[in-house]
Amino acid sequence: MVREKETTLYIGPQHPGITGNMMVKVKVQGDTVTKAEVHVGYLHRAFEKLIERRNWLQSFTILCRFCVPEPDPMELTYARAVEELEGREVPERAKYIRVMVMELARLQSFMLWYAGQSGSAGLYTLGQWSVGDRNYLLDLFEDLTGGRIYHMYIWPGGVRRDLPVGFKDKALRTMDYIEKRLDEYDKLLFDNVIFQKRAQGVGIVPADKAIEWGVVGAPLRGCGIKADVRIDEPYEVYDRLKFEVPTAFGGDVWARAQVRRQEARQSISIIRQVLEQMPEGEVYNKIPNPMKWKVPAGEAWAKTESVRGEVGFYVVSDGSEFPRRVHVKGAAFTNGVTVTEKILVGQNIADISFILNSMGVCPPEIER
Amino acid sequence: METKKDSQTIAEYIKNWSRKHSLFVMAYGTGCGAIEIPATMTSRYDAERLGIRGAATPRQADVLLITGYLATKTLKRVIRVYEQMQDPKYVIAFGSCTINGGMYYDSYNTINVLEKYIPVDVYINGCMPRPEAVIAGFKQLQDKIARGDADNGTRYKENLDWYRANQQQVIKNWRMPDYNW
Amino acid sequence: MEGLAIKILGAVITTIVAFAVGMTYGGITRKLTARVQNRVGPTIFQNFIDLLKLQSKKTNIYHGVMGHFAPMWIITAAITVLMFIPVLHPGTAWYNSWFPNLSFHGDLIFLLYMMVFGSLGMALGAGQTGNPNSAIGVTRGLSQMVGFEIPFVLALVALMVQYQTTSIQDIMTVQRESGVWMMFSNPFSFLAALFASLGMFRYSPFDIVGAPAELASGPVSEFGGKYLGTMMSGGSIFAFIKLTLYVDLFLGGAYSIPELLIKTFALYMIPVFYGWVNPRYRTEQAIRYFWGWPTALGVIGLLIAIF
Amino acid sequence: MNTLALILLILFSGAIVAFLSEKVSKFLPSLIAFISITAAGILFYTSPADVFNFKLSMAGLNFTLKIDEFSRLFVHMIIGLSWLASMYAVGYMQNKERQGTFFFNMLLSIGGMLGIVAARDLVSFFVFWEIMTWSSFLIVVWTGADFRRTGIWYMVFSAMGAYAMLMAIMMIYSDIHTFNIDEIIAAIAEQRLPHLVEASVLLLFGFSVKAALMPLHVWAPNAYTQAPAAYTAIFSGVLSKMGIFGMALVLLSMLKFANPADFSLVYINGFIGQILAWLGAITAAIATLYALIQTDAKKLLAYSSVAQLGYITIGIAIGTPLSVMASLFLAVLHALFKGTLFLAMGAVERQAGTTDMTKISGLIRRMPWTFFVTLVSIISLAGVPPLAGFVGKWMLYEALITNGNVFMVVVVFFSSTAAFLYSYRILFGIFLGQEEDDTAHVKEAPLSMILPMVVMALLLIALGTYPGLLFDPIAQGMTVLGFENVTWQMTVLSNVWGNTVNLMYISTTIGVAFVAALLFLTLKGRKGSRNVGTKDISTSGEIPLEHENLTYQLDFFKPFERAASPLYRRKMTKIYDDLSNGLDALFDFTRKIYTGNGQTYALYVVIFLVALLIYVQNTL
Amino acid sequence: MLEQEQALLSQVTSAFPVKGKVMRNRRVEVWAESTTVSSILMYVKNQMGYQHLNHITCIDRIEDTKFQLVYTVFSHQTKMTLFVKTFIDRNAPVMDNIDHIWDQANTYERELREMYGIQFPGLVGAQEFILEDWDEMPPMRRDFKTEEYSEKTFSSLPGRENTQDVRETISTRSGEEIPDFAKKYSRD
Repeated sequence: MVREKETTLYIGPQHPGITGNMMVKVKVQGDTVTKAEVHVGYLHRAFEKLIERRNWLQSFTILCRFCVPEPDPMELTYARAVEELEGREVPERAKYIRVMVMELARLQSFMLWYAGQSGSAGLYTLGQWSVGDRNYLLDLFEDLTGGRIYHMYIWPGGVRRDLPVGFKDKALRTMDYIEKRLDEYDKLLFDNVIFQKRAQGVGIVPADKAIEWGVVGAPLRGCGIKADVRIDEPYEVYDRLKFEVPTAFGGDVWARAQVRRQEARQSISIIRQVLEQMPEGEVYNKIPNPMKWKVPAGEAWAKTESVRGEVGFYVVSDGSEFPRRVHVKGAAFTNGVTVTEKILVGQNIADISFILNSMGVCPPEIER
Repeated sequence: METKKDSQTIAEYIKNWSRKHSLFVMAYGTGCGAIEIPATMTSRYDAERLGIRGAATPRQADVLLITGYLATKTLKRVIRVYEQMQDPKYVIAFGSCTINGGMYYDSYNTINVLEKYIPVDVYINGCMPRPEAVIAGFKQLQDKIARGDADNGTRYKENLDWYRANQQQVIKNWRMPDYNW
Repeated sequence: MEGLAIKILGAVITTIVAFAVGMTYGGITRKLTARVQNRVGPTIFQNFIDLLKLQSKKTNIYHGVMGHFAPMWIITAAITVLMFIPVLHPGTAWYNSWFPNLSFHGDLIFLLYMMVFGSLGMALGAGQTGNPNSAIGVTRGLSQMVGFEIPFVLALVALMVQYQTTSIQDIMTVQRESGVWMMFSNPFSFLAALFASLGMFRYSPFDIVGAPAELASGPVSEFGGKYLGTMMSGGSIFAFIKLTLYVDLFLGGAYSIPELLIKTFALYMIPVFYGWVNPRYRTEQAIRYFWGWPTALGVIGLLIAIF
Repeated sequence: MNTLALILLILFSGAIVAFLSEKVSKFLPSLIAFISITAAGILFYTSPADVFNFKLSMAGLNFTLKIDEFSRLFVHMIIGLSWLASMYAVGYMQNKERQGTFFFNMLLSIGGMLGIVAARDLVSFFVFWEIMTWSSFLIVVWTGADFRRTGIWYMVFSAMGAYAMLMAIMMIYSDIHTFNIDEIIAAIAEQRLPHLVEASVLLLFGFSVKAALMPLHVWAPNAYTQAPAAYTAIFSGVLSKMGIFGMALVLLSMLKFANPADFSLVYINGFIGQILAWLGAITAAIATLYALIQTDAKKLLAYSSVAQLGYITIGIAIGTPLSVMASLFLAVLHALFKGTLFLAMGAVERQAGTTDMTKISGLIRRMPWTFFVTLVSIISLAGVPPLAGFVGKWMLYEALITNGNVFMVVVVFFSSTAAFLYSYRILFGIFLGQEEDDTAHVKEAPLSMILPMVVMALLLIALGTYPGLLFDPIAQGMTVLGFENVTWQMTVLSNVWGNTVNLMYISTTIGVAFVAALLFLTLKGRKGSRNVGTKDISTSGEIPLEHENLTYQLDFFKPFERAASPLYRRKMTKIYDDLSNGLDALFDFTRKIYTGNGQTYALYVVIFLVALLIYVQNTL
Repeated sequence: MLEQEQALLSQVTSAFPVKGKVMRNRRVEVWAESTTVSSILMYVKNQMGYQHLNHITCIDRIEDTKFQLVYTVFSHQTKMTLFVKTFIDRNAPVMDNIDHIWDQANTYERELREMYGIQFPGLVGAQEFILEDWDEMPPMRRDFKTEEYSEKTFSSLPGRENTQDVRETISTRSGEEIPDFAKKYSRD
């Protein structure tokens, strides 16, 4: 084979600029990318195969590991699919708690995003701040579920246990703190001229192609398209809450950053509303002995909104103790592979990591 | 503060002391445990106060973190990265899955026992280990370095054939550049 | 013969002082950065520990003769430049006994060129390793150098024209005799040079050479162990050199070591402060930055110096 | 027989013999060229200095040839570089076709150059100038490749220059009826030359073409690239210096002797000098910018030659003792390092097949000597101490700063900093980077090619510490130009402000520090040393595929190019293309007038008559 | 109640010989022959605004020796999801390639090719998507025994028996007693 003229650069798997364990192989001419290939599979653990060997409840240990930065939407989506198959009701209070957990998960993921987006541009101070502050959110999770990262808290039929004593106050205090900090982050990041220069006009997802390309989540909303599972197909109690779905125009890194910036604030507002409106009552519609629990045969498609976009579970049951097939469609599957390959072409080497971070690429979700 | 062992000369002691207090960590998130690395490095846990900081390429790094399960595809890269690191080099393995497969014991794509492919200095168990546990693991590694026990690079070189055999059992298409050890 | 021995001793002491100060400044920066980032941070002597560790690595990766020479070129350039810079004011007691070195025998133009010597060696070494990231990093560094040298040279030419000399010692003497630092007598040139120094120190937003998220670690990607350690030492000496040069040229020089430390530290903190709150430029943006306001200031300064 | 005539005769007859001997053996022309240049050199250096005097009266014209101290400097360059290049050519031209023509022209142009520097009257000057031009033109088109871009540009510009010179010579002759340069100078001093300024400008125009000054440089890059490397060394190294020689003659010998009382002339002298200097500075900057976007090493060096000639022009044009000294020093150095570089690139071309930097990489282990000489000459070119290039750069800067040309300093500094970019480009592009299998067959060039390069590289190293070796002949030469008592020291540089740089201390410090570091780093931990190839690099853990390229080669300085994009927008060649298109259109229009139709001509005649009638009536 | 869904269903069934049903609000499924799937998808994408391909998945119906393929498309206008389902033969699985309709279908199809061995004629892209150097049966097929493969390839350390309580292993190894309160949680 004739040797290529363009230089091949391997961004990942071992690279400070890559989001997780994946590889973007780029061919560069000068400092311009002429071709980008996303290679995945470094984190393939055969989860969909393993779930076929676990029973319905054991699957939760695996589910949350689908996406490491934000595991809760996976649990919720699966739980909702199973509930749909079984027709199991969820108590009101559990619905509120689920929404709260979802928004907390979103919020902590936004904090990670702040770190990634600014760190890939060389602003490490913000990354240190936001990841440090994220620990306060993880503390809330720890109080609530016992785990920092993986919670396995949302089960079919509700949530595993009620809020601990004093959780509400602590959560509200944390929200106040985080909101204050978000203002500081904005000063550091969004008011910075250099960041604006770096982010504007870079990594553009064309608005007319976005839907066809399968773009979801913040990148889609950054093109001015108002699409969010929480309003398209309201689940749990999202239809009773007041919140905005922010959009921005331009489809570039800057637009996506603007969307996320406002979404983080919306999450705080939702958490506050949920904590205020939460009714008393049961949190768990108990399932039978999990080792013998059978779910009626059928197929169900459930989806929820994560930070990266919609997460969909296609769950098939054949009426036995084990799921027949659980297929996960994470947001990153399209955002992170085909869309990224397309928008990276023509970009600068300096912006590769920057764009990957703004697309919210999460490799474990892609290869499962 | 550890006392100087008799077997160490002064020079050895100083070297080990400096190695102990300056650990450059390879920036390679091989598995899900990598999500706690940022937390470990940042404000609440602040690993830099122990002299731990990131390094971008294997030539500069001292510590390779195997943050959880290793898919066979990643194992190949890990071996390459490990072999490119300079002695003395240390490996810290995270999570139950590196010890004996953990929850992935029956997966067709993840290895079960990391020790068979590259030598491991310290295991940190848990799924996933909290930052406190990670720092405790680093502390253990530091103690080991101060004692002069952490010399797995040499062990790897001496038993290269055994490791190679194990590695090639898993990585079917062995297309690695040859190194002159 | 005795004079020579003293001279050699003085040279060695100068080198050690420069090295220690440079390394400690690096350590203090790390500590301060950590504090800004809500962290405790390492000790201020962490850089010494890192260096010791790097030097005690057991294996060395030898990439070829240029890769082997690169760290030596850096350290050679650092020591040579150091020898030709007056660390303290000529005429002071400390200076006469320990720091005269060779500063009578070189001038500004020589220093400008000599400072490139190390970078050239680094570039060649990085090139021989064959890592594409290294080569890209080098091209970025060289491009950026063309960027910041313009305001820097404008400032230096203004200085030379204003004082009718190219010798650093004479410039220092003139500043002492007139009692006005260059910084105040020609503030525009000083500002131009100060902006240029941002590029020279390669803190954010001008850390485009070794930008981790983009190029792994750029030119030093393939260097570890003793090579990296030697480069680190050279870099520390260079940091001291640049600071001392700025102090000599614009801040009237220093009469004693404490004064030198205060002045250099104050100067050093400018790029560091700037770096904490700014993300990184793209290469062409960085070059354009230097060709914008800093160059305009430099031209104004030069015009002031002429008329 | 006269020694000078004998030298010229050896060269010219050697040319003819070389041309004829190709029929005997392909190897013979190169040998004959080498032998005749050697003979000329031996003759030159064994004869006493005062014998180089030659007068010939023919057809009413007096041809005067004389080698004075100033010419001698250039003769050193010509003979030295030609000798080394012809030694190199023996190996380099091996197995090439049409060697006879090549060596014929090569010897002819060398003879022509010797004639130019020795000429003391304008006619012989012009004759030798044309010999040099035409022989070099024939070598430029010798390969036959890309004639339109290379040959025509060169021919057109040379012809323009020649006509300008001819016109100037006629102007002078019509004023004072002599061609002898000494007489002309005397006439200028007596203010007997009314057309002095016009003639000078025309002469400078002619010389600027050879010196590839800014708007007239477009022929140079292609011509330098197209000529075979053995000749390009001479072409760029000394042939282009003939332009500098001429400029020095005009600016420093002729215009300088203008009567100081004549204020306007003095003023114009300074004005012309400033214009030339600025042209030189702009040439240096623009050519450097173009050099760093080239992908072909020879073309890169060609642009770099244009830039270096810009520096040399500045020095001559400024006209202070230090600047002239800097300029002449740089001229000799440029012959040395650019000669070495072109020879090295020729070696690479011969061994690896191409000098296209996007095609080859990692030759350092395969051609270590070539790398060494390239490195030394590149460091010299970049002006980094302790090599000789620094000396020239330093003197130029100091001359400009002390002279008050401060903005020119900045322009020059910009171009010489940007020169680091292409310096690195050429070292990296050819010798560093990945060692690929497709260059595995490359071997080091034969000894006859290495030797000349190494000799020149060693000279560059020596001159870095002992520039006085060269200052001596330069100072003597400058005496001829009217700079009395030029002071110089063996190892110390000094400017008019009294600032000095002691090169001895610099070299010693660098040497001591380098050796100490070398010992420290080489001895320390050498046991654990692992030699690795260029494939064993950190590629993020991935294993590159066979066909993937890991060397950064294309658009090397793209970010810089983008930052400096306004400077790249306009190309001189395009302006000339537009000009020639415009001329085409004009000629088209003219042709329309001459339609060939009888009736139209009749109409013209009528119009002319009417116009004439009106004119005559008005005047009467 | 569910008029929109019924309208969608009738529109698809009238255009193509398919049968289908409304699953619940916003969910409509149609069952089609494998050969008509690509034309249905083309139709719903271009004519009906179902521009967003959510995913393509495969279910191994080993008992019927069939693969069930599910194409999920979503409309941003009506916010409804349409499932196009089909069966293909498990022994010779071939399916139409639809990456000319949606570019991103390419990745789904490459994954299915790798995981189930389904062939998509005309599909470009590297053979390996997620796995590397895989020479066994496509792993997501139900008759691929992942545990056996794992044991064969990556042998575990001794002491790992699957349902055994970890604490016992630890206690026997290290000689520690299991405290009383912990004993009652033991499985046997």
